[in-house]
Amino acid sequence: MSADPSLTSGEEAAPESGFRVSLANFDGPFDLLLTLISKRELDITEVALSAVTDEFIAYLADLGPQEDLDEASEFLVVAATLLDMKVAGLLPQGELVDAEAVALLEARDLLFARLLQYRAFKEVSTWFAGNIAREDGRHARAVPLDPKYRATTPELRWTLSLDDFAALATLAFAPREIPTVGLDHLHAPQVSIREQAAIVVSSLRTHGALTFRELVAGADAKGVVVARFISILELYRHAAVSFEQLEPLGELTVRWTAETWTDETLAMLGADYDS
Amino acid sequence: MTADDTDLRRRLEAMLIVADEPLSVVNLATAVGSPVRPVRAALAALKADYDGEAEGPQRGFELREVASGWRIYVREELDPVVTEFIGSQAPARLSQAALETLAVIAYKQPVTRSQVAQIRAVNVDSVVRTLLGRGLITELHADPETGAMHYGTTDLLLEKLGINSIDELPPISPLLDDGSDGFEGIDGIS
Amino acid sequence: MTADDTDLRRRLEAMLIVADEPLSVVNLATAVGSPVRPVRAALAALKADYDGEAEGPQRGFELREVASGWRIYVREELDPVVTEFIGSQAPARLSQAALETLAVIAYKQPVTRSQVAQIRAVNVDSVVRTLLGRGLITELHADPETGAMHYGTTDLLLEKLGINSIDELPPISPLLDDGSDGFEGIDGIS
Repeated sequence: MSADPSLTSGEEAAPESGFRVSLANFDGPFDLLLTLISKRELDITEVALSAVTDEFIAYLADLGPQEDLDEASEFLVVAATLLDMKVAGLLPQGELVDAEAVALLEARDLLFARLLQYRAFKEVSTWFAGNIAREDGRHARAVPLDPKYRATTPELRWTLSLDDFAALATLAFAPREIPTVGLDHLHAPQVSIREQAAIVVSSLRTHGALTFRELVAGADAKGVVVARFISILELYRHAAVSFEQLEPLGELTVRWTAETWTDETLAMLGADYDS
Repeated sequence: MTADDTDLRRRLEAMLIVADEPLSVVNLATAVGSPVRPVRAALAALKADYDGEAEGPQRGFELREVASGWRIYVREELDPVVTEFIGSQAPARLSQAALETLAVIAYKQPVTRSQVAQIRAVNVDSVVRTLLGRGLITELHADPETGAMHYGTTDLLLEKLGINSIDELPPISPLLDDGSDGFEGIDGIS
Repeated sequence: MTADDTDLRRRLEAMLIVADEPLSVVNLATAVGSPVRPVRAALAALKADYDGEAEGPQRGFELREVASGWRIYVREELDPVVTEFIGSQAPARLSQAALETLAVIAYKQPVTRSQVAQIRAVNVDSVVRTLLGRGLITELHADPETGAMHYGTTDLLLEKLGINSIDELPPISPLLDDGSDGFEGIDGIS
């Protein structure tokens, strides 16, 4: 736990020259949306939202992988809704009464409602800040109790042994962390699709054909199985393998069918997945 | 003013002069051994007295009712005299994020962290911890089903805001109620 | 009484109401920006005023000149009101919250209130006051930078625990180190 961000500064970073995006300036997607909207001096309306959607999406594109997963996903949810709304605005009207359109309308209303709610709290927070600042300047009488009154308090009944006290200390020091769902398990060790492809290629060139089951037999982690599966799909895209499956959900046989195969092809494989 | 009145006021003054936090009318009544109603009247009379509305001069201090309790403060216009002398340092300010989270909790209490996070659209864990540490909010009760803790504001917050009850918060947009509808289903997410 | 007199008295009252120790006439004169002689006269007038010798009623507090200066005290004859109330407020046992806070201070001393609050994840102001009032902890020194007070335990606690030195406290689990990490940066909060 490093310096608590909620205490470091009360100043709101105000972008001055031009619009600069950096996550530190915004406390969540609604904050960014409101900033974009106010920058354009627009009220929260559908027009305003479609006008700021591009900027919002552009900002999102700049979000690095180092950002908080949950924060980034909130931004994504809002961005997706905005994009949906923009697309709906571009499409010819008239055939709006399908399930998708209804869902879109609901999402839009939800977004509006949440934005308005967020704005209401943001506005009232200035009242909080003003009152707190004013009261901080006030001086209440708060003087320590005269020792002569203290002397008359009832004698303290102390029942703790030394060990009780130590046990109490252990309890008191136990981290009172607010329980959170850990995300560590989502970050499995990185598996390279290219490496997995190399294994698949070498196995298939040796045996000609193997079932998928055989191809992943040695994999000890789910991630490896997934990566090996993706690498096979990639090989299929390069027409290096063909599939045989006699019945749905039945055994899948992968056959090496590449006519030209070079290590350069392998080096390019899975580039789509590189981040 | 009867002799009893004078005596009651004197006893209240004695209590107020040793108090280092707001004292509720009930506490004061217990301390001075008098029913609540005359105590309330006597406090109002003392306040008027200090404000110079009775026969005496206006005092350099005033009696204020904050956070459901009574406490003696330096009269507001004289705060600069005191500040200059004791050179009181400005306390660490709350960040914008902390203020907004505080506002959400104040208006929506009792409220869980995930409900606050929904409204703020960000993770509020560390901000909630800061507010707890500063005594501005407190844990109320765990949800019997999900185990999620519900939070509410404290008397210290009322004191910091200089108000007497949470009802004195300014009204906020009526849209708020509409806005909260339909979020119930997604409360327990995080 | 001139308007200047009234103003001077109000300024003095403002200073006296927040002072937690007797203030010398010179100090008071500096604070209110007035020569010593009228300050002395105003203090005498306030004293007479509170004693009911001016136009107003006798107050529940009095202005007393002690060796080192002037301070507002509870009027002596009303001491029983305060004593009785304090006695009824202080339970013979310490609460669980008070005991845990005491344990944190015992193992982490010297430690500031905000550090304790961070470890306990609650506001500990009133508990620290209780422990101070019970003489189990004491103020050690103010942080030169932030002005935050550092607290430590007293001989009374050693006596209650039956040990001679704080070094005799049983070692507790390595949680201690983890718990203390990272609090350095947020000392000056409260």
